[in-house]
Amino acid sequence: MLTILFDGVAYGMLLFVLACGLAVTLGLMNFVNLAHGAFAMTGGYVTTVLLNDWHVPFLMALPIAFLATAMLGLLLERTLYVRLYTCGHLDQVLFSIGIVFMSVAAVTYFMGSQQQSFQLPAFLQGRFELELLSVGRYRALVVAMGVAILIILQVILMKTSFGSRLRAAVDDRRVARGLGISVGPIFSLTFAIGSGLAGLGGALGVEIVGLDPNFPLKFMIYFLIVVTVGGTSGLIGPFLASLLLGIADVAGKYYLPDTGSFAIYTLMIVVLLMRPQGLLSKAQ
Amino acid sequence: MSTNALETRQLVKRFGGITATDNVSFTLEQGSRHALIGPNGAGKTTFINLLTGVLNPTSGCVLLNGEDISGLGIHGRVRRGLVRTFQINQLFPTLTVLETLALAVSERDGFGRNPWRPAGSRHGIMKQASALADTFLLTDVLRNIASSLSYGQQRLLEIAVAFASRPKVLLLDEPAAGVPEHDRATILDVLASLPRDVSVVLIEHDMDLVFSFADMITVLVSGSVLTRGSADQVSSDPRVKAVYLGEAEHE
Amino acid sequence: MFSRSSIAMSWLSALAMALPGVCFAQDTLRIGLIVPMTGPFASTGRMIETGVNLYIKKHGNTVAGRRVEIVLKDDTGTPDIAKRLAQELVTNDKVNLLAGFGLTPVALSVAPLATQAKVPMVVMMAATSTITEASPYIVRTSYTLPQVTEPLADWARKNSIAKVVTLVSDYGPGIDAERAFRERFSSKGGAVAGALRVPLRDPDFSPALQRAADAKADALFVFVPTGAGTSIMKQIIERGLDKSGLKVITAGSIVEDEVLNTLGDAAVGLASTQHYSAAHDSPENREFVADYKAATNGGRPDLPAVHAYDGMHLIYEAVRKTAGSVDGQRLVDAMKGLAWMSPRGPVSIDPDTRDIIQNVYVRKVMRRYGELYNVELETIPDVKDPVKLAKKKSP
Amino acid sequence: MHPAIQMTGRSRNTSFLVEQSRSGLAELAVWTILLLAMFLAPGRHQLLSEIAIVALFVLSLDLIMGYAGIVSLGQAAFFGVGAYSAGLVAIYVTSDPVIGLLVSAAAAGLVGFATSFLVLRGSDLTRLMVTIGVTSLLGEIANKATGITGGADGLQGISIGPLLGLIPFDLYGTTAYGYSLAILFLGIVLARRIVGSSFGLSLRAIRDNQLRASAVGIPVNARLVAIYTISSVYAGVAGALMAQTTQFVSLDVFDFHRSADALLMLVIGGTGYLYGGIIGAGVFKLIQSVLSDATPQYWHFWLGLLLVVLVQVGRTRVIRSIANLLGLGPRQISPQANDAKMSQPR
Amino acid sequence: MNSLLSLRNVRAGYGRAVVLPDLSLELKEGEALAVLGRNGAGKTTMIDTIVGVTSQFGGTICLGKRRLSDLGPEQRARAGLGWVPQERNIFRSLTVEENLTAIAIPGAWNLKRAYELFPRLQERRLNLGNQLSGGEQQMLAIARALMLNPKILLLDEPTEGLAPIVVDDILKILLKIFKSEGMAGIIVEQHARRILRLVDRAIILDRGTIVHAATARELLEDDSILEDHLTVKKKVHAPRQTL
Repeated sequence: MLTILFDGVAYGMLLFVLACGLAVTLGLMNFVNLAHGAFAMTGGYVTTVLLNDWHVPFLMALPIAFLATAMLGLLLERTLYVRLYTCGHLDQVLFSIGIVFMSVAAVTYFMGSQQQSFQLPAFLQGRFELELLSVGRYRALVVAMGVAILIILQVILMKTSFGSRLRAAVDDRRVARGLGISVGPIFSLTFAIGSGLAGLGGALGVEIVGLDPNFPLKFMIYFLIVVTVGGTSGLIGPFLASLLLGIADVAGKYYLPDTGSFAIYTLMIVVLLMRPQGLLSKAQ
Repeated sequence: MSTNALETRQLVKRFGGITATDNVSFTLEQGSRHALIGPNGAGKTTFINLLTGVLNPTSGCVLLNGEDISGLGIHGRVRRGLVRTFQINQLFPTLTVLETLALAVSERDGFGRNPWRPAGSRHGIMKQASALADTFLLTDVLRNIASSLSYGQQRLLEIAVAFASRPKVLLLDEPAAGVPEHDRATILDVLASLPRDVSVVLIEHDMDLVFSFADMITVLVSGSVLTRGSADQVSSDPRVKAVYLGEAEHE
Repeated sequence: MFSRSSIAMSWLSALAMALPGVCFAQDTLRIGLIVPMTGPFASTGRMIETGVNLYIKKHGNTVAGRRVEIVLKDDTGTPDIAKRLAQELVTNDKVNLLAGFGLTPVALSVAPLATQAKVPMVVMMAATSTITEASPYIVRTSYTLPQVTEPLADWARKNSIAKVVTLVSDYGPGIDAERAFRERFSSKGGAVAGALRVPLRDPDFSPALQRAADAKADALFVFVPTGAGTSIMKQIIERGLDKSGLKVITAGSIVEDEVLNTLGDAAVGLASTQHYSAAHDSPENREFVADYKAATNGGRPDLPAVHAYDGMHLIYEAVRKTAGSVDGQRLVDAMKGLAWMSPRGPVSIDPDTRDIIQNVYVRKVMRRYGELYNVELETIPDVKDPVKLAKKKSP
Repeated sequence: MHPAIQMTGRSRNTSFLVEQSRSGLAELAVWTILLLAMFLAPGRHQLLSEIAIVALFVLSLDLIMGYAGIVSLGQAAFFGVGAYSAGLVAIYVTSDPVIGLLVSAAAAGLVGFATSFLVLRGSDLTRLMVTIGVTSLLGEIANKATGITGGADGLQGISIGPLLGLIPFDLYGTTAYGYSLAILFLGIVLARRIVGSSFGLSLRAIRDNQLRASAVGIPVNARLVAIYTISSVYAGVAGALMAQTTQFVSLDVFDFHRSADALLMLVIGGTGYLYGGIIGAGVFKLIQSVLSDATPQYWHFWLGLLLVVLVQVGRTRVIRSIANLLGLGPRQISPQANDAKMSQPR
Repeated sequence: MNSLLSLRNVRAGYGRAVVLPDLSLELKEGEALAVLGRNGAGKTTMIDTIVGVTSQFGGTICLGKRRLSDLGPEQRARAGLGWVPQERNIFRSLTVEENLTAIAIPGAWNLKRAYELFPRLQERRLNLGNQLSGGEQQMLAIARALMLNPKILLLDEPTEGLAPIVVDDILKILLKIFKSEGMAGIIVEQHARRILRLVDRAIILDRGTIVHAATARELLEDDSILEDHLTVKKKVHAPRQTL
């Protein structure tokens, strides 16, 4: 029982780490970046290559995956994305789907289309057996990272001047610029962080959900569900949504194996019918 | 005694802990010209939204010609003759002036459900739409889409659309705001020539307009009615001066 | 049905006559290869392509005086697209045979066309038992799930496994595998304590695995499609199910050669049954593996590759037998009963069912030359698809 | 705010109401091309038939997105219902294609009506996700109902009788193309009538400004339910055509990529003038076909590159110049209205 | 006094549309200028062009020696422009205090002085921007612009849509800023009379062109100029009643 709950939490946290970057770009910057999964995939492949070919320790590979993906995000933002902030959402959809297609094919070309995986270090394998609860070590790491990321992001967003400038730029880009806020660099950095987080999520996800070139397409809907159900007003909403979806999905499949796969979609529809703007929505 | 054109009884609206409309009982006599004034944040917008059905009241009811319309949706109220204009133009950016007016007329006459007859094929509708355009000096731009009109023309169209619905009670939300002088005269003329069987509620900050147009004024402050009376009564009321009009002279 | 196809054929011949000059040189053998080259099953498609090319490279691109031409099409794993591509291959490209077919629905959607156009269709991967029944022009060089699953059930009983939980992906082959295992295992006196199905696109197996753990069975029988094997194996290890005394047994799918190495030592000892292992010890296979590695920069061949390789062999041999005739019926007839030594061992085409008859091996994961391999321990010779065997007996 | 409004430019100021049929010549050209293809490209009837079916499917999306402002990534739901209905009718009731089509239309319409209430509220993102959710649930139901749908293996044994009892479906797809094209033509004719009617006008009003629409007395929800249902009928018919011309239905009909492709094609072809579907489907499918023949492994890369370039160069500009070339000058091909609606209320 | 801001042959508009065909203007240090004109005359465009959020097609804008026209809006703001946009555009998801601190540039104006000027804002310092009334938003917009410690304050219709009593408050504060503090500024206003007492000079725009320039006193003394260019009536046009 508690184990199922924990697995749900861990799955939810993985969803959160994967989707929180999208919560930033879509939720805050209002950019429909369907290519979010492509950044996650990049992180996953970077980690795989680092571990399998370069024999970099896992815990070292994670920050590298974050940085590498963030750099890639920064590069693409400066060259391509930056021109689309003012375009309509449909253009953004078209563009980012294009990026997804390209990334899928490019990864297939360079890495092949088979599943990727790597060996975790020994201390992350196996489980802690507690009284009522059996905790996978790796999943415990994922949960810890999810919570840590939430706290760090929340502090950056709400307590730093970077955060308030970002929110100002999000509220009104034109006026923010007219009042001396350098929106361009702020958005670039934010986009890079969002991409980096996706990459980190991708790296963490290899072990649990696998990795192949189709990753961005396969998980696109999951990311969107998290952000939509959570609401686009910040990060707490997506965090709660991830938890809820993770638990519902795992518990649904455990207790109702025949109909469990309905859980995630049913839950999403019900939440969105009751709260069309998501769990936590900005007061209008 | 005839029934009031519009009436609210103990209308209350709360958002969470905030009471935006606090027990407002408001009456609009048949054919009267009634101004609703008050400082920003006094709850005028909420009140209008309650009248028109955009919001549902927490308690209380709205009566149109003595009939409780609280349960009706926005469009239902419009069909019964409760029509409004918006403070910020609410137009159909890609529809032409003619289309916009024809749409309003055809909806009023109940043809909007018809998925078969081409929209422009009813002669009567087109005639009424053109006539309305004439009245509001929009004939020259009949075939231009709304978003291409000048601000003043958009404002005129905004009011023309309300007229197309043939209102019994017309709610005018700052009709002259931001309108250039030339068009402003047109709007005021049209308002002045409204038939007397149309009752009007006017929301306005321009006190000159308020005092010259309205025969009755209600002052709304913090969601509730501060006072109600004729222009002279209200303008000399010290409470109104304190919270709203201030001491300064006006142009 | 009859009238429809005959009328259709009259249309066809009328059109064929109306299109002068579209006929292709007599001396080619055109094969339309329909496989998923993109999408979730792309790796299957690519492996089939490699297998086919490998065969042609090895055995020359002419057979019985005909030059072999491959027309490769990406079906994206979508049946209606596959159907359209097949139709275009038959009508425009005038292919003599269709081959490939990674997924059951894709194969089934094209089957009526094979019948209608009398074009042989060599199925190189799709593994649902019923496929060969969908058209008399279908010949299969892959396998069926029951074919490799029933021997596993036998083996499990023999190795004193009494209580099993099954865990399969919720799609045709998965359900086939589940049913085959359950029926065989129960008939031998074993008990199936739970039958779990996970959605095909499921990213997380933990709820199912938790249920499996809760059931306290002796063994967990697993079948998931290519690709999902790694992640389920990792989760099994992560849960410590392998150490808790729950044996994991599988009809191959989670110890695929393609990914086996990445599973690490935790996979050592894992028992499975299947008809091919890259470690199969025969001269044919050693050569095949070496060629494959050379062609793919060190890759290890897996099922689709060997199926495709054999499929090409089947086509070559059939054309030889018909002395270069590419008439569909004659080709299919020629294929029936063909037997040869494949890299997987001796195989033949069952003349009744057009399914492949092959050895099934019981293997265990072991470390060889520093890498993990499925090492074959037992051989169950000449296994036919048991589903069709049963059908034949029962009526 | 007024400068922003003023700069939107002069209206094209045509196509109003009575004069709606002005595009006659351009339309004639489109249909001539489609008909000529029947004779000039005898080897491509399969592909053409697929394009016609997909065009009808995209048209169904255009009806709600281009005319009523409802974005959806779940049109595949109705496509799927239509496809399975057609398949089941063919197996259990009659092999007559037209009857199958009618039944499928009705079935899809029913499902559309029932689910329309889910898309009345919320932002575009919400609608996208709810429609995805509905489709996934239907797909999951089809997966579980193995007895009826054949589950993951697909519905087998569909055989379709000759069209109108006269013309059998042939291997070359000629009948299929003729049939699909005829239905597409019918669909466009009907759709034109609908969008040109008072009802259609009220839909455009709702798309432009829901608040104002209700303030002129339009029952917004009822109208949206109506057009959503109509659109689902279109999607259902497209699904049925697919099932009948390929004589096979599998779970794939509910797949997300169908809805997503339709959205891509509509955006490429341009919304709100009915022909965006045909142009988008034609362009997309032809490019896809050429690319995937040229490089079956990596065609996604080139398709993606095309999309990226298209957007970077300026989609509107490209579409507009193509449309002008064809003389099809759509009323408001620039998707401003839709994009404005796409941005969420924040 | 030295020229503080100068516009020379500025040609600007939105997108490709030209709203200001050829505008030249000088503002001296400490000078307050009113920009009058009918709706659509190009007043807001002029402010937006100085701030840098329009398309400028030609001409130069200089602040002191610095060529603003080469800079992006954010650099111009830091160079010394304090913008109070027409719609006020308070950052909704920032608190009042964050609205002020997010953009602050150190200098004479700081949080303390802003709160002294607008005590109301201090009371509401933890409220989010979207919880303010119209008047409070206007105060915040002005205070926010001051936090940039600008050399010039650019106000776009600061009294539009406010209740009369709030208008009075705002005007009093502006008077303080311009007359007591000696801040230079440009105020766009439709209601000429309200504003002329605050400023030194006024220009009247029509179709993007300056049609009249005069001192505030001249305009106040001679009604006919305003009448001619603005048709501002001393008394609001009384509608012809048809009853």
